[in-house]
Amino acid sequence: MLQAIILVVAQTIVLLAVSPFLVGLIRKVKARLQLRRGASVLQPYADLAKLFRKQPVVSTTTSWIFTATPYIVFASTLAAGLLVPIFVSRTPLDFAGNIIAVVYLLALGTFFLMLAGLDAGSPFGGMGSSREAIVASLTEPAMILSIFAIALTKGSTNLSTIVHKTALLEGIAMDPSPYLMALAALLIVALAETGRVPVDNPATHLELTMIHEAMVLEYSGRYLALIEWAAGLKLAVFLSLIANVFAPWGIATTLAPTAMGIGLLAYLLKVSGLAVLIGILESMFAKLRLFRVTELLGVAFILALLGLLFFYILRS
Amino acid sequence: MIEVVVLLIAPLLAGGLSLVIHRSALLHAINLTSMSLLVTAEIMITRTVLRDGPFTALRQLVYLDALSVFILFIIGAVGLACSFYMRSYMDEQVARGVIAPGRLNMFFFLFHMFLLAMVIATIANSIGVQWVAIEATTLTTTFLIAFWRRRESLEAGWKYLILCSVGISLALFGVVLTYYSSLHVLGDVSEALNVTQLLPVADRLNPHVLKLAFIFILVGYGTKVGLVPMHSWLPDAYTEAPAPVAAMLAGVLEIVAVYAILRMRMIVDHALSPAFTGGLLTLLGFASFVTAAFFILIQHNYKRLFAYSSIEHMGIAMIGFGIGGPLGTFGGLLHLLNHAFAKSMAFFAAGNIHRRFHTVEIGQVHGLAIAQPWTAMALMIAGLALSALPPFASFVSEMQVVSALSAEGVPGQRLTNSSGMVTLALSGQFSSLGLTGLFLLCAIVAFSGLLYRITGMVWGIPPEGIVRGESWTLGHLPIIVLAAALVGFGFFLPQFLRQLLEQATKILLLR
Amino acid sequence: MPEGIRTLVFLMALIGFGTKAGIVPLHVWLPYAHPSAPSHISALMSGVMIKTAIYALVRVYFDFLGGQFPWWWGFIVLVIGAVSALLGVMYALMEHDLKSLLAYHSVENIGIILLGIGAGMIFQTYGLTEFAALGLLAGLYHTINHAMFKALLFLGAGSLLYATHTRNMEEYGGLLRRMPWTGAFFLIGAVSISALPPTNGFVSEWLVFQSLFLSFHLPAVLLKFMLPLAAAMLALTSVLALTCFAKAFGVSFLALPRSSHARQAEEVPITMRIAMGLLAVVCVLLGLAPMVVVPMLDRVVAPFAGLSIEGKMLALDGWALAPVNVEFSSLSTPVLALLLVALSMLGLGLVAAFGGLVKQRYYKTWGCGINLTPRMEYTATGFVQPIKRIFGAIYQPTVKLETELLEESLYFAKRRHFEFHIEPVFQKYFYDPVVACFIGMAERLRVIQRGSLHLYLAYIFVTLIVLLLFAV
Amino acid sequence: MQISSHIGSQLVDLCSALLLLTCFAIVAQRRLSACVDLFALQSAFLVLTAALVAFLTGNHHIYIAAGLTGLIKVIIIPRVLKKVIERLNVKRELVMNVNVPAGLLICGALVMLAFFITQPILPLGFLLTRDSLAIAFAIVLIGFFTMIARQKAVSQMVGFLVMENGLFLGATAATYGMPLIVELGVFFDVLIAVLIAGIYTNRLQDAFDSADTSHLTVLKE
Repeated sequence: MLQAIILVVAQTIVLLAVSPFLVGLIRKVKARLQLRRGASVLQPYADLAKLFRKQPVVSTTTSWIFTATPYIVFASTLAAGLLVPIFVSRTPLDFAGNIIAVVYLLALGTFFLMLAGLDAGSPFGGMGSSREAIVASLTEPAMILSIFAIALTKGSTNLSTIVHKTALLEGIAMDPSPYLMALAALLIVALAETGRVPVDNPATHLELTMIHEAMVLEYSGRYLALIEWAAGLKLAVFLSLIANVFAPWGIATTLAPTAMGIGLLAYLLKVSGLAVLIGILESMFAKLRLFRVTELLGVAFILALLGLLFFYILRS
Repeated sequence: MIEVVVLLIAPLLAGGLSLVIHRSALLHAINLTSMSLLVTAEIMITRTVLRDGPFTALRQLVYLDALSVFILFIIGAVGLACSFYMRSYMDEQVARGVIAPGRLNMFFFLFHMFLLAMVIATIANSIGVQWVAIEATTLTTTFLIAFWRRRESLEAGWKYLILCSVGISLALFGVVLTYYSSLHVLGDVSEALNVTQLLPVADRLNPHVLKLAFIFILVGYGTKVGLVPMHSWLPDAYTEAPAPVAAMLAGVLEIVAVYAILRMRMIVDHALSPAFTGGLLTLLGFASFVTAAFFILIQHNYKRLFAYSSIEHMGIAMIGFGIGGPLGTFGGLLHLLNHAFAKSMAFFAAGNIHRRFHTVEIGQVHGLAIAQPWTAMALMIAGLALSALPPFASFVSEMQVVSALSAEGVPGQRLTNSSGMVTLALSGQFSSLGLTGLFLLCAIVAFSGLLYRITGMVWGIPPEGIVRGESWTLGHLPIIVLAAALVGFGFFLPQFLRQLLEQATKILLLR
Repeated sequence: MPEGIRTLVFLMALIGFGTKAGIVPLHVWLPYAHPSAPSHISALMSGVMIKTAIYALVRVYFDFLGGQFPWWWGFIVLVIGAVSALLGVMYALMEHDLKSLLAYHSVENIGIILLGIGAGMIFQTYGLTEFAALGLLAGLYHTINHAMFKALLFLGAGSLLYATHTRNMEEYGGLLRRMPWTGAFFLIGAVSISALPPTNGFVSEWLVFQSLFLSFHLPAVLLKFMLPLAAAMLALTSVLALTCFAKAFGVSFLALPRSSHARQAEEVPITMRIAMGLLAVVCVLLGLAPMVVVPMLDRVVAPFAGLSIEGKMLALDGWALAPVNVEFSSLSTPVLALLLVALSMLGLGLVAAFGGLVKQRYYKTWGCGINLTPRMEYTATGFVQPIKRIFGAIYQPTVKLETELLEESLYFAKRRHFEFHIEPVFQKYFYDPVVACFIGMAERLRVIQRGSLHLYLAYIFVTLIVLLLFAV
Repeated sequence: MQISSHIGSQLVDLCSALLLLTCFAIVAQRRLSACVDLFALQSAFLVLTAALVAFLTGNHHIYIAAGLTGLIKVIIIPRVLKKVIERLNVKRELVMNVNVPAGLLICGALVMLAFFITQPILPLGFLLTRDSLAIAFAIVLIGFFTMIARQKAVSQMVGFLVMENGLFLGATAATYGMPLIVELGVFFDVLIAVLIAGIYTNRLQDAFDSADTSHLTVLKE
């Protein structure tokens, strides 16, 4: 029991530490591709520290929901993170929930974020929430189906079991096409959910393009810090999901300290690799018009569905 | 046998007296006393019949068994309700000058003669006398219908007279043919038409003649019942007649005509299998039920709405009798009772509405719940009972008819005529399921038509200029008693009524 | 019973009780009936009345028909469930009358219940009784949950109606500050109906998801593919429900009041609050303590499925809920709740550690330089306008905009009237034709009563002749 | 004096044939007063037939019935109808639902139908009056048809009375007269029916100032 608690604490610390680094890395890659030096990778840490100390300004029209949302969003995203195996394949909290629990925990965060957006009463917040509604409603089915397509190969939707089995290469050996389709679907979903370029532009505050930023426009001080950190965490969760479910090489399948060390190292490498990939993707694509995003997410859903179909056809 | 004598003398005496007396209070008193005498006589007869079976009286002229006593019970109950209702209704009509004071006693005289004719028709032993009595009912009621002396009521009265007289004279030909067939078996004896003589010997009568006779009687009395091809006089007559008369017509006269058909059917069923008569009754029953259900959908006059609902419920009862079997027959008989109560309550409510709103258009009547709370309650209960919803007894009877229909299917295996020209096969499992489907569909159509209109009238705000609120008068007593009876019978049938119905069913099923 | 009659019984029961339950093609009465009743009555209607139909359906299918039925029965129930769920929530999104929004959500939740029962029936057909019991149990669990949170929401809507005398969400706004208790309870209801983790809606929807995901045990390939598709539709439904209730709660309770009614709204008397409070507590408990509810439901389901799956459902001595085999997946809401609380404490800790609780300053919201008026807020219609565009094919929206320009200028309008309607598809293309056909038949039948005495005599004459010729 | 039964049945058949003839005449007649006279003639033949049957079979109660018919249908009812015609001063049946030639053709068909239907039950009847039952049924049908074909209230009443005559002939032919009570009841009812019809035509005349029943179509569906 004690060991489980230590592991959970360790995973929390890793996640908290890694997430700002990832955001910084993506910004660095984008800057480099635009032939700029760009801020250092550790800049997000500085921003967070600064924000925590600044005095938050809260608008008069808001209610207690506005001030409570940062904590709820932070907690729910982190909880989703804890359910995903990071450096050890058997996470202690695997009994607490499976892929649907992860998805719905993230949805809890989105729900309160949308409420906070509306609370300030400004049109920006309302617009952000309403757009976030579309993005969330189209990504969720695709996400559940893509992970389920993989879960089928392992006969279980419990993330730890999936990762454990793929790590030990036990599951049904089969050709890679369902994997590829599910991976593509999950990648698109990740881009949409974390508000990266093709769907939403995190860098600007131009009301035409921002979705996630619009909802948090009114936040400042420590609340903004928590929200930013939660956004980073969400990015970390998605990247670790992609990394570990599709490529769990090097993850520790036993609780030996050395295995875990290697697992952690492998995890950091994979996640930062993915972050670089996202940076490159963001520089390649321009932001899609809002009602074109639905087609992109429709593609993601179809890919997940095909993954499922191929799994059944090839297997039987 | 004093009760039988009282049964006949009371209306006769009341009729005679009301010819002479002109003061309305006295007329009402006579009416109430004669009616209560009639009811007490009936109760005593019921007890004797239940105790020691059917009996004849007045030198074979009168024959009383469970079936005829059941019909008498309905006549008594609805008659009493009408007399109470008439108390306030008639005075108000005279007060408003619709009826000249001088003609009030004519109304009562005709009313009593009408009652006498119906009583004779029920207790008569000879079907010839029964025919004469039913013809007498037509003659007495034709003026009751045209009592308001408006052009439409004159037209309605004339149509009622012509159509019913023609119909009933066809029935006379049926009686002649029955007498023709019974002559060869019983010999030229004046009692050859008596039911007591005919039943024991019925299986030896010539089947072919009886077939012809039954068709004539069915078409003849069917006109009085208002079965579909012969129903056209009914909506006009019930709309133009004053409310209590309409209640009596719809509640009781139809049932006496049904009783006459059932009597004849008992004789014919001895000679040939019940399939022949069952098939015919179900055919006409379904025709009436389907047509009336669709007519109810498009009615704009609430009295006409209840008239078509009478045709529909008579159709249901006919289907019940046509299918036969203990369930169907019991259901049919119970349905007659429920319909009598519900329909008379409906017409009382219609009368009250007419007195307050002075219109028969459904469109112009709304906000009844505020204007006349008691009448609104009566109308709603009547509507629910007429669409056979659960708490009411009509649900029980209609459910029995439907389950009989789906369980046993239609007995009329083959309605081939002698030369085999046309066969009308109604048998087979799927036909009964199909018919049940049709039955339920029409029940829904009628239900929606009726309830849509009634809720339209009850809810809403009354048009301005309509007095609001309703004082409780004697006229409301029958409404409450009938409503209580309808709901009460839904839960438990009183002992005497249950026995009565069971014996009547046994008689009808010739067991 | 012969096979033909069994199918007839199945279809008739489905149509009959389906109308009562409000499944999609037969749901048209629900959005009219529930909102017009007083709120506590509509709470009863939504919470309990439509469940009687579910009870009757289960009784007829699993008890009277003995639980053996062809596979396509379960499939039909599943399809109806999925379609009801999706269309229910879609129409709910377009509502700006709070109580008809909730009524449409009843249609959606009935769809989810039927998904569970449909999956149960399919498993029953192929003899996988364990999974059948799980499907049925999921459906019944959601029935209880829906009864609780829908009643809570209707009572909440009732309190709003009590305070502001209107049901139109556009006239609400900022009620959380004036009616904190109602707001809090409504929020709990909204969170549980959107099936967010620690609440009861999530547990039952999770169970329905699991019963749908277990489809790979089924032999038929078509079903193996259709059930996950139904799961995807369920996912879409629940996230749309989340949007709908974000709109409902956000537009009604947050930001500035948009009408004088909303400005003078007062908190409802204590008794109403207690009622809502109780229901809220029950909702949370039902979410946190499935290990209490599952055994009870198992005793209900056991006779139908023929075996008790309680043992298999509760792993780790009751802490985790597992769909028959733990290895497949498991959920433990108490642990999740604890985790959430602990992590938000962590958040507070981080805030205290890094920056200390600096006193916050209050200032008006940024409105591009002009001070914000309630008219600039996002309304319910605005919030769902993008979704209306995306799912336009289903809604076929019609928009009417009349602008009355000022005399002197072409650009400045004196008055603008905006009106948008979505096509009442079922009303227009299914019910109106049926009614018109019946009225048409009646109109044609009307001709036989033309009033002429001779015609009536001819009827009797012809009847007599026909009967004499054909029936003798 | 005894006439052989063969001649008797021929005589009865002759009278029934005459009755049928008068029926056809009524259908063909346009003038109302002529119709009433023809009806009186038909009733006279009816009385003759009844008396003949009573004489041949020795059933004396038929005499009473014949006497009553004579009194009511030959004397009282025609006079009542004549008075009604004068009061309404309507002479001819101008517009007919079914014109005369078509009417006659239909009556012919009705007679054939009557014979076809009563064909199986005739052998049961008494030798003397075997055929007149079919004729009686034919007269009933023709009476019914006249009520449908003619529009004036008076001619409808005549049609109704022709039906009654058919029934009375049927009763005497099939069963040598109904039991007395029934016979009396039938007469009483027919008399009352005609009286009431007369009152009605007067009131209709005042209300609609025409006794043409085709105007009575206010009450619809």
